[in-house]
Amino acid sequence: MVEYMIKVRVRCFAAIREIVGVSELFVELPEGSTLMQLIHLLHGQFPQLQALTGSVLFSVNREYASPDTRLAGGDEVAFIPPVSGGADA
Amino acid sequence: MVEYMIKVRVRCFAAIREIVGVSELFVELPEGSTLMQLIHLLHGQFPQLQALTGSVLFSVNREYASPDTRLAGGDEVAFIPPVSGGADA
Amino acid sequence: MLDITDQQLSLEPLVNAVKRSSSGAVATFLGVVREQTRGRQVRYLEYDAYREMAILKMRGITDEIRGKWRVDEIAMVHRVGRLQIGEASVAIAVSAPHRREALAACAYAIDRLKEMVPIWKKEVWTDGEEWVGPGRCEHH
Amino acid sequence: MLDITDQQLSLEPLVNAVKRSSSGAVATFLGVVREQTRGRQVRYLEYDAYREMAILKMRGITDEIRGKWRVDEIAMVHRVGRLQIGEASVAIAVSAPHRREALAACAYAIDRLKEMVPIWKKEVWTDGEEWVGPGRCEHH
Repeated sequence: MVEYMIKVRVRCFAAIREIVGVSELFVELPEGSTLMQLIHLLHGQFPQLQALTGSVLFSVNREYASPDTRLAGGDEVAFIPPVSGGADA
Repeated sequence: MVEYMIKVRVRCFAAIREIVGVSELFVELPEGSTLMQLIHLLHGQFPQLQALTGSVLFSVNREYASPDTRLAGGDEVAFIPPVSGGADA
Repeated sequence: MLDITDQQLSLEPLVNAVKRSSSGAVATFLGVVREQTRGRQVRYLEYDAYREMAILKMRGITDEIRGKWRVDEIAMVHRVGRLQIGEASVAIAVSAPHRREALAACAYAIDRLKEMVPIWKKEVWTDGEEWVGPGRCEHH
Repeated sequence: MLDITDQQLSLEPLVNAVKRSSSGAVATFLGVVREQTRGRQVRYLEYDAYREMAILKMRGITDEIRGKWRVDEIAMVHRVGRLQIGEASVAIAVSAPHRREALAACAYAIDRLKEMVPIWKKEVWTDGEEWVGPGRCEHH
């Protein structure tokens, strides 16, 4: 049986970028994978990501997404650690 | 019996200035007069002042003052019709 | 910075005047001359002020604010004279270490200014004119 | 006007961008880099943004505001890159026919921006550095 693969783009910002070392990476996953499976894969590759404190959210195609979201080829994914834009106040 | 007179300065703004025709006038009153007596005197001289709608307040020496305030020579008095500074909103 | 002026208002000088190294937030308010009031077409507005008392009352408002919120600095400037549509009649800036205080104090400042600072507005419409008190405004 | 920029922020362009002939009020908010955070001396801050998503989320906030208040226009610009003490990190301007709507919408905009727009801040102190999330701020 052939396993078809999809490729997603992972964009890395702030603390994530410093851990991963680049501002984006492309990851291949079996078709039908969920966001959760991608997260586990990245946790394996970059163990420091597991040490992030606060509630890290995730986005798929620039919208907040839940871990059971099924990914498609070309999707843009990002880790969203707690945001702190705006005022220093 | 000699009646001593005091002189007060009346400053006129906005609608008041248009009725009185000048931006300030000096009024002589018997010593011991109250703000109310000055108001009556001005109402006699400028009847249109009585037609002002809304609650006109008064100031003595740049503080809001009640009509029973006793005036002294050199006091600065103003009619304060309803204020409308700030935004047009 | 508390002032009554016949010059055009701009926010930048007020913002620069209130910013401190402790300030994390600056909230500002600008009152602007609208095209329409109560359904009538405005040609221009004319503001008049009892300047000395107005500045005293503004100072009173800044004292009230400091009694209520932890703010760094407060600036209020009101324009007088003839104002065209789109021009600013009043500019307020409040700096504070934190945003909630700056925002709350700024909103309070304009409310109090409208209530008690001796400044008056004459509306000149295409078909008449009138000195306007708050009692006759739809939104005070 | 919704933007993420590495240039210095200034209120005037935002105010001019939001003013309409129907506007009687413009409320603005400026977030500024403070000298101290949680007792530590700040050398500078570094802001990073997920630019495309941040602008989408800002647009979402403007939609929320229009559902709540009658406003004319909303502008939000956030700066990224290295910011010194006293420099502005975010500028917001909201115009409305009436002041209450402009002030309420402006306060809402900065609250929501801090909650949900993907922008991050690294504090660089004299003795270390850290990417800061809201959970660790004394005042969020």
